[in-house]
Amino acid sequence: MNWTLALPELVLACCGMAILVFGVLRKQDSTMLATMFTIGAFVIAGMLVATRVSGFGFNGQFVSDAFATFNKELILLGGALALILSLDWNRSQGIARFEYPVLVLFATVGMMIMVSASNLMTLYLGLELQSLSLYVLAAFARDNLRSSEAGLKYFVLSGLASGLLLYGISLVYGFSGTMDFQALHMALRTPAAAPPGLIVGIVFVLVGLAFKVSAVPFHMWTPDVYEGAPTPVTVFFATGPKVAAMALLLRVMGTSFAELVPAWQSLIVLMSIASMVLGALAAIGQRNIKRLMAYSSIGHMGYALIGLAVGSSDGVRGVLVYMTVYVAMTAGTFACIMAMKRDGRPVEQISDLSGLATTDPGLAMALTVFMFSLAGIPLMAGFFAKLYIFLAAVKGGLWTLAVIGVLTSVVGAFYYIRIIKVMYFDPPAEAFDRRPPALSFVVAATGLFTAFFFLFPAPVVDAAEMASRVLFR
Amino acid sequence: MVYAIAVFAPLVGALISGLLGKAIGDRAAMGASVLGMLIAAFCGPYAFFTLDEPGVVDLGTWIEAGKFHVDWALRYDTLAAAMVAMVSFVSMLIHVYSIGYMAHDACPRYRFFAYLSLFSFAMLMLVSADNLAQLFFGWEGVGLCSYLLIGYWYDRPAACAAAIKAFIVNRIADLPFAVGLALIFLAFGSIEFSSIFPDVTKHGADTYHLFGTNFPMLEVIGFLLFIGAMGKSAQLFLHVWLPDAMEGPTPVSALIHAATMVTAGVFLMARMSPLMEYAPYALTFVTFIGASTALFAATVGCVQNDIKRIIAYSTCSQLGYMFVAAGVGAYQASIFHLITHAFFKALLFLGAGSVIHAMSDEQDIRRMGGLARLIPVTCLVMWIGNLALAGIPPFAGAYSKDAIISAAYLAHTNIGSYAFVCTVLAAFLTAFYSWRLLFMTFHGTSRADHHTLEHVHESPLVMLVPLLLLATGAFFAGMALHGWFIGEAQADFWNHSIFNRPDNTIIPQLEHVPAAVEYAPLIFAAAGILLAWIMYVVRPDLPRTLARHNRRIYFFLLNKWYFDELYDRIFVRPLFWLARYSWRIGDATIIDGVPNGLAALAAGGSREAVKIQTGSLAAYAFVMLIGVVVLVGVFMFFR
Amino acid sequence: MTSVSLNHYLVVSGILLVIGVFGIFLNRKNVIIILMSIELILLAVNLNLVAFSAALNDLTGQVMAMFVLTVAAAEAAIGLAIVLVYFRNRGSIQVEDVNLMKG
Amino acid sequence: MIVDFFFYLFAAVLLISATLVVSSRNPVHSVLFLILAFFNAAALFLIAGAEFLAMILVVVYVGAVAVLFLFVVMMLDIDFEQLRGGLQRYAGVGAAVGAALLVEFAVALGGWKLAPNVEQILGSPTPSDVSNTQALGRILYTDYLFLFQAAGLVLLVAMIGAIVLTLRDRKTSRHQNIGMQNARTVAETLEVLTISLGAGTTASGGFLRPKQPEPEPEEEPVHGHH
Amino acid sequence: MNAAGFPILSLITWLPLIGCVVIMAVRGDEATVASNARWTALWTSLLVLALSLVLWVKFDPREPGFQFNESIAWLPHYRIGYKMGVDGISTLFVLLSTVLTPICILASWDSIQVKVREFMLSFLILETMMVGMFCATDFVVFYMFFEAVLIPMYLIIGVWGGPRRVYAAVKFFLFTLTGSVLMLLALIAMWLHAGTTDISVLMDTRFPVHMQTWLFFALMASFAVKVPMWPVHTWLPDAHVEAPTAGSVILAGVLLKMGAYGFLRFSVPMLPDASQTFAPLVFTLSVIAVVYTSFVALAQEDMKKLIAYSSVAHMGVVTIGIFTFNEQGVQGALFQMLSHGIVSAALFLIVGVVYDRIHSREIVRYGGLADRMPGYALVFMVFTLASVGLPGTAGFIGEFLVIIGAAQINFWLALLGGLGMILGAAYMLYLYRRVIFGTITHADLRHILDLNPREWAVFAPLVVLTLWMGIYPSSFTGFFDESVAAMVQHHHAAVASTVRLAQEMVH
Repeated sequence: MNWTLALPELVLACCGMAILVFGVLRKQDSTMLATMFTIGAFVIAGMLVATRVSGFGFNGQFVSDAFATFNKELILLGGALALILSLDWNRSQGIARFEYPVLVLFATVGMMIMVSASNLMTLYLGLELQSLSLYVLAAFARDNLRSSEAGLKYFVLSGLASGLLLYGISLVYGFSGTMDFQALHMALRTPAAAPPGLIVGIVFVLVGLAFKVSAVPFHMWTPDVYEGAPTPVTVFFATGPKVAAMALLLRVMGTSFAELVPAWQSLIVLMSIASMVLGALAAIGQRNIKRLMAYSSIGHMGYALIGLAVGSSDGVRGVLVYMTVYVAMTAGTFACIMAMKRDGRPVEQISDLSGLATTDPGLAMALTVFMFSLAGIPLMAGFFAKLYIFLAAVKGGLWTLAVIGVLTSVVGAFYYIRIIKVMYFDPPAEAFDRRPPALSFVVAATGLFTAFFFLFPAPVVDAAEMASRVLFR
Repeated sequence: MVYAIAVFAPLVGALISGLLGKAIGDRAAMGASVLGMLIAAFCGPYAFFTLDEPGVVDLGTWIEAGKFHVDWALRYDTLAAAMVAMVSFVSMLIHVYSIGYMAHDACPRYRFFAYLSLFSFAMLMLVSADNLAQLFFGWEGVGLCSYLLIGYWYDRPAACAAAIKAFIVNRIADLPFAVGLALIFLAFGSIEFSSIFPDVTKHGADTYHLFGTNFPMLEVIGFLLFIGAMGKSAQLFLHVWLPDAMEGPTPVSALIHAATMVTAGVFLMARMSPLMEYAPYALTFVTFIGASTALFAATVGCVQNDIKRIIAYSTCSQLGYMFVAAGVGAYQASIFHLITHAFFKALLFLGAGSVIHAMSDEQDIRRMGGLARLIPVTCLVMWIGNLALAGIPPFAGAYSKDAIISAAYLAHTNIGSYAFVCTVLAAFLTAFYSWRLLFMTFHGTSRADHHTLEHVHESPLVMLVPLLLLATGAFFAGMALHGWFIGEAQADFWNHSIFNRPDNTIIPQLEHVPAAVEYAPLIFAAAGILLAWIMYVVRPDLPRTLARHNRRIYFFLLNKWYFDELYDRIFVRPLFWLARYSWRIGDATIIDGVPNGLAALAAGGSREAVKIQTGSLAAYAFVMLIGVVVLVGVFMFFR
Repeated sequence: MTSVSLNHYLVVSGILLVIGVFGIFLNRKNVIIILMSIELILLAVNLNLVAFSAALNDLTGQVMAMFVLTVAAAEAAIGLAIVLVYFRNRGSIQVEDVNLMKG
Repeated sequence: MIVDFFFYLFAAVLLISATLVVSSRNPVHSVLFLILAFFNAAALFLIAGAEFLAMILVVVYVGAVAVLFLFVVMMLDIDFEQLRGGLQRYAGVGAAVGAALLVEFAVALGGWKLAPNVEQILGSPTPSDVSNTQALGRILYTDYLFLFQAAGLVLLVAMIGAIVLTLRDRKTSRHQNIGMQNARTVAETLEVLTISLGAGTTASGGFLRPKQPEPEPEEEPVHGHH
Repeated sequence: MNAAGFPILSLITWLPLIGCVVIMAVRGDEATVASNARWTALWTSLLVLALSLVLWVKFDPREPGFQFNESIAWLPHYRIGYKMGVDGISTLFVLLSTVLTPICILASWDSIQVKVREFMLSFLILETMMVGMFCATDFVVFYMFFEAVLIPMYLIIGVWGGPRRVYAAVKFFLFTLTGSVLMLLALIAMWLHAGTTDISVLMDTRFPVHMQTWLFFALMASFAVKVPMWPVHTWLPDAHVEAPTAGSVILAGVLLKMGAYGFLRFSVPMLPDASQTFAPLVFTLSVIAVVYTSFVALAQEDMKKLIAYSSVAHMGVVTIGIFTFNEQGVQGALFQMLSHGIVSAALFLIVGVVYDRIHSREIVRYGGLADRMPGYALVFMVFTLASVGLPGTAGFIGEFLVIIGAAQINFWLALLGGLGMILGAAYMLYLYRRVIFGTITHADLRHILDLNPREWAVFAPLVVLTLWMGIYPSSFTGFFDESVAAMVQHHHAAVASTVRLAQEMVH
C-alpha cells in the first residue's frame, strides 16, 4: 500500500484544512493571505505531482501514472489561474472571503482524485468532492440572484447526473462484480459477452461524466451557470473541472471499457456531433459574452470528444493537447472578460466591447488572439489542438466526425470573429476601468502561450504523447 | 541595320513625343515624331531597293515556354521590305500632312503624333515579323493605335464609341486568329515562318476533330487566320467598325485606310500563302467574302453623303478586291493592289481632309459643290485619286485592279466566276460613287452657306506637298511597279517570299486573258462615270427622284444594309441584358443566395437551438432524460 | 436470499429511479421536492448496490452504499443551503420561477 | 414465503410513498412521505442482509437529513396556498419517455446472472464468519481508508459550504474597517447640490425629496471602492 | 546550406515581424506614432524587397527542385519540420509579394489616417504570411501560413474598409475558411498516408486513385475559393469593394494567387490521376468563370467591383492553363498569375487614386478625367491595355500561352477560354471610356489634381514591370521553365503509369 503515491492530494488536503483553520482563527479579513497560501499549496502540489512515480495505491483504488500527472498539472494550473483572477474581482464585488480559496482547493483535490481514480468508488468520491465545492462556488455571490440561481440549477442537474452516474456504477458493479478499472478491463476482454445490463450501466456512467464535460444533451446547465456564477468561478468551471471530467472519461473508457470501443463509440460520436453543432449554432445569437463562452465550451468539448470517439491513444493524445490549449485560451478569454468593468461594475454584453481596439489596444489584441485561437485559425494554439484531434479522427477513419467538425468550426468561427468585429470595426464605447495587474499578468501569460505555441509545440505534445500511452493499451 | 532603323525609328519618335511631349513642348515633340518617320521613310525604301537576299534580324528572345519559342526578329524579304517601304513612306507623308492639318486643334498635339508614330511602328512590326506571335503583336498594336486615334477627340461620345467598336470588332476577329496560331503550334510545333513553311506539305494530311467530324488541319487554320484578317481588313460581317472609324481626325483615316491596319489582313494572306495554298476551301471562302465585300461596300458607298464615309466604303470595297486576288491564288496581285491602293487611298483621304479643312470641318457633300475654282490643287489631286480608284489607265489602280479581275476570271471556278461578276459590278459602282463625290464636291453650284464659303481657302504647303507626292504615286505607281509585282519579273522579284502551288499558274496567265475580260473593267468604269455625270451634272434632280421612288432600297443602302442595327439587336443589346441579369440575378441572387441562405439557416438554427434553453430546470432535466433514453436505446439496439 | 431474487430489487429500484427522475422534472411545486427526488434516486442506487452486494456475496457494494449515503447527506445539506440562499434572493422557491437566465 | 410477503409489502409502501413524495401538494407531507420511504428502504436493506446500512439509513437519513428537510421547509415560511400543483406541460411526453426508460431497463436488467469467474475479481468478498457490521468495519478503515478520508473531505466541504452560504453576521455587529474609513473621500459621502430657490422642491413635487427606495441592508461590511 | 549562404528565406519571411516589433515599441502622440509606423513599415518592406532581390540574383533557374532549403525539426514525432525552400514556381511569387508590399504601404501613406500603426502592423504581418506561404515546403507549414493570411486581411478589410466592410470581411473570412478546413482534412489524410508532410516527398508519393478523387475535391474546395473559381467567387467583389485600396491590391495581387499556387503545388503534382480525370470539370468552371464574370463585369457600376470581376475572369484563364498539363499552358498560367498580380494590383491602385480625391467609386461620378489628369489617364491606359492582354504588355503573354496550351487540349477550350480577350476589352475599355473620356460633368472634377510624386513612385515600378514582362518575358519564364518542365513530365509519367497499371489489372 504505497500511500506516497497520493502525497500531492494528501498534502493539498492538509494545506486546505490548515488554511481553513487559519482563516477561521484570524480576526481580520484573510482572503488575500488565504489565496496566496492556496496558490502556494498548488505550487507545492504541482511539484509533488511532477515527482511521483507510476503505480497503484490503496488496493488499486488509486493510480499514479503519466496520464494522471499530465492532467493534474493542468488542473492545478487552471485552479491557480482562476484563483489569481479571483483576487481583485471578489474584493471589488464584495464576495471576498477566505472560504473561497479553500473551496477551490478542495475542489482541486477532488479533481485530482478523479484523474487518479482507478476504481468507480474513487471516481465517485472525487467527483462529489469536486461537485460539492462547485455547487457552493457557483452560488458564492450569495446576495446575487443570478449566482444563487446558477448554484441551484447546477446543484439540481448535477445531482440528477450523479444519481444517474451512481445508478450506472451500481449496474456495472452488479453485472461484472467489481468496481476496479483493471479488473473490469480483464472481465470485459470478450466484448460479446458483456450483458445488456452492463451496457446500460456504462451508458449511465457515460451520461454522468458527459454532464460534467457538458456534452450535448447534458449541457443544459452550462450556459446558465456560466452566466450566473461569479466570473472567477466561471473561469474555474471552464478550466479544471472540464479537464478533470474529460480525463476521467478518458480513463474510464480507456481502461475499463477499452475493449468495448465499437460498442460505445457511436454514443460518443453522437454526443460529439451534437455538441459541435449546438456549440456552433447556439452561440451565434448570444449577446452575453459569458453565455457565448459557455456555448463555445460546449462546442469545444465536442471537438475533444472526437478524440475519445477514436478510441485509441492517438485520440487521447489529441484530447490532452486540446485540453491544454483549451485551458490556456479559456482562462485568457475569461481574464479579458473580467477586465470588462465600468465604474467597478462588470459588464458582460458583447456590445460593451465595441471599439475596444481604440480604447484598449492591448486587451483587444489579446482577446483577438484568443478568439482566433478558439476558432482554430493557424499559428494560434487552437489550431494545433484541432489539428491533433482531426489527425486522430482521420487516422481512426471517423470521416463523418472530421467533416462535421471542420464545418462546425467554420460556423463557430463566425461568432468568434464577430467579437473581433465588435472590437475592431465598431465605434468605440466608453473605456473600461483600469485593470489590476494580476489580470494583465494572466492575459499576457495565456496570450503569449496561445500566440506562440506554434514555435515550441513539442514539449506539450510529447508530454501528451507519453500520457496517452497509458490508455487503450 | 537600315531595316531595323526603319522599323524602330517611329517607335523612338513616338516615345519621345508621347512621354516627353509635355516637357519638351508641342513643336519639339512633333518634330521628333516627324523626324522619326522621315528616317523611317528614308530607310524603308532604301532597304527595299537594296534588298538582295532574304534574311532575319534577330533582336532577342521574346516568349519561351517549353517547345514554344518566339524571338523578337525582323524578317526581310521582298514582301516585308515592300510593305515596310510603302508603310514608312505613306505614313511619313501623312505625318507631314498632319502638321498642317492639326495646326488648329485645341488639344496638345504631341499626343496625336505619338499615336501616329506608334501606329506606324506597330504596322511595321506587323509586316516585318518573323513569326506569327510578333505579327500578332503588330496586329494588336495597330488595333490599339486605331482605338487611340479614332477616339482621339475623347470628349466626343461618338468618337469614343467608334473607338471601342473598332477595337472590339477587331478583337472578335483576333481571337480566332490567336486560336489559329495555337493550332499552328499544335500542328507544326512552332510559329516561326521559317519552321512552318517548309513543313506545310508534311502536314497536308493532318486532320483536326471539330464539330464531330475531322477536318483537314490546314483548312481549319486557314479559316481561323482568315477570320482574323476579316476583322482587321473590315470584310463583310466584320466591317462595321470601319465607317465609324471616320470619327477620328482625317489623317488617321488616311493612315488606317491606306498604309496600315486594314491592309494587314491582306498582308497576312500573302504572308501565309505557303499555308493558304494548301487550304483550298479556306481560299474559296476568302474569295467569296472578298467578292461579296467588294460589291456590298460599293453599293453602300453610292448613297453615302459624308465625304469620308464614301471613301471609307471604297476602302472596304477595294479590300474585297485584294481578298479576291488572294482567294484565287494571285497574292502578288493583291499585294500590288495593296500598294497602289495605299497611294491613291491616302491621297483621297488627305484630299478629303483638305476639303474638310477648307470647308471649316464640313463633311457632308450635299453642302458642298463648286469648290474646284476655290481649291484647285485639292481638286486636281482628288481627280487623280479617283481616276486611280476607278481603275482608269494609266493610273495606278488600273493595273492592279485589272489584274485582280482577270485573276478572278482565270480561276475558272464557280467562285471565281462569282468573284468576277462581283468585282466588275463593283468597278462600275466604284466609278459611279467616285464621280458622284467629285461632281458634288467640286463641280456644279455651291450649296454651302456664305459664311463657310468665305473661309474656303487652299491648304498650306505642308499639306499640299504630301498630296502632290501621293498624287505622283497614284499616277505612276502602277506603271512603275507592275512589271515587278505581277509581270514577267515577278518570280525573281518576289524571290519566294510569296508562295504559289506548282499547279497555280494564275499570275503568269494574267498576260493572256481574253480581251473582253481585259476591257470589261474599263468599260464598266466608264459607264459608271457616265452615269454619275448624268445624275449629278446633267440632271441633278434625278437622284432625289430615284431615292423617293425606291425609298426602301435607298434606305437599305443608306443604312448600310442595316448591319449596325442588326448587330445591335442580336448581339449588343442581348449581351448587355445578359450582363445585367447575370449580375443581378445570377450573382447577387442565385450564387450569393447559397451562402447567404446558409448563413440565414445557421441564424435560424441558432434561434431554434436556444429555444430549448428555456431557463426552466424541469426542461433541462427533461432534455437530459431524453438524452439518456436515446443513448441507452442507441447503445442497446445498434451496438 | 431466498425466493426474493435480485430481479425484484432491480425492479423496485428501477421504478424508484424513474419516480425520482420524474419528481425532478414533472413537478411544478417547490424546489425542495426536487431535492427530495434526488434523495429518492440515491435511495434507488443504494437499493441496487445492496442487492448486488448480496447477490455477489461481496461487501464492496455495501461500502459504496455507505459512501453514497454520506455524500447524499452532504448534498442535502448543501442543496438546502443553496435553496435557502435562493429563497432569500428571490422570495420564492417555485420551480417555475427559476428561469432568470435563459436563451 | 414470509420474506416474500414482507418484501412485497415494503416495496409497495416504498414505491407508493415515493410517488407521494413527488406528488403531494404540501411539501411537509412530502418530507413525511420521504421518511416513510426511507424506513421501508431500510427494511428492504435488512431483507438483503445489510443490517448496518439499514441502521445507518434510519439514523442518518430519518434522524438527520429528513429532519433537516422538514426544518428548512418549515423555516422558509412558504405560502402553501400559492404553490401550484399539477404537472409540467410536457407530462405526456415525459410519461412516454419514462415508459421507454422502463422498457429499456426491463430489457437490459432482466437477464442478470452471475458474471463468470466473478470470484477472482470481487473486491471484498463477504466473510462468512462475522456479522455484517463487523465485516464492514474491518474493511472500511483498512482497504478503503483513502476513500473513507475522501468522504470525510466531502463532509467537510459540505460543512464549509453550508456555512459560507447561509451564515450571516448579525446586522447589529459592526466591525470597524480601518482601511475603508481611510479610503473614504468627501466625494463619496457628500453630495453637494446647487439648487436655486424653490426649484428643487417643486421639481420633486413638494418640500421633501421623493421617497428613495430603501437601500439594501448592507450585509457585507467589505465593499469595493467605487 | 543554400546558395545565399544564410537562411535567406526565413529572413525574408520573418523580417517584417521585426518591423512590427519596432513599430510597437514606439511611444508618443498619435502623429509621431503614425509617421513612425509608416516609415518603419516602408523601410522594413524595402529591406525585405532588397533581400528578395538576392533571391532573384542567386536563384539557379536550371535546377528544377527546391533551392535555398532550410529545415528545422519542429514536431519530430510527426515528421513535420519547419522547412523552407523555393523553386522556379514560387520564387517569383515571393518577389511579387515583396514588391507589392512596399507599394501598398506607399499607396496608403495618406489614405489611411486612422489607426495607422495597426494598419502597418497588419500589412507587415500579412507580408510575413504571404512570403512564408510561398516559401514553405512542408504542407503543414504551408497550411498555417495559408490560413493565417486570413487574420490580417480580415482586419484590413474590416477596420479600414468601406461602408459594408463588416459583411465583406466576414464573408471573405468564412468563405476562405470553409474551403481551407476541408483542405486540412485532406492534408491530414495525405500526411497519414505518406508519413510525412514534406512537399517534395508528397509529390513522389502515389496516392491510391480512389483516394485521390476525394483528396482532389477537398483541396479544390480550398483553392477554388481562393482563386476564386466560379461559382464560389462572390466573396471577391464584396471584399474588393469594401477593402481599402492597399487591401484590394494585396488581395488581387497575391491572395488570389495562393489558390492557383495551391493547385500547382499540390493538386496537380500530388494527385495526377484525379487532376487528369477532373480537368474537364475545372475547364468547364473556368470557362464559365471567364465568360460569365466578364459579362457581370460589363454590368458593373462600381469601378472596384468591375475590376474584381475581371480578376475572376483572369483567374479563370489561370486555372485553364494549370489543368492543361502542358508546358505552354502551365507556364502561361504562371505568367498570367504574375501579370495579373501586377496589373490588377495596379488597377486597384488606379481606382484608389481617384477614390482618395473624390471618395466615390461610382463610375458615373467620373468622366472626362483625361482633361485634368493626363498622367493618370496614361497610366490607367497602360494597365487597361495590360488587363486587356495587349501584346507588349504583361497581360498578353500569359493569356496567349494559355490559349496555346488549351488548344492542345480542345479547340473550344481555347476559343471559349480566349473569349476573355474580347469581353475583357469590352468591359475595360467601356470603363476607361466612362471614367477618362468624355467631358467633365461633375463640378468637383474640374479641380482634381493629377498624380503627385508619391503616386508616380507607386506606379512607376508597376508600369516598368508591366512592360518589361510584356517585352522580355523570358527573363521571368526562365525562372520556372525547368520547374514546370519537370512538373509536366512528372505528371504525364504518373498518369501513364496509372494507365499501365489499370491495363495490367485488366489483362
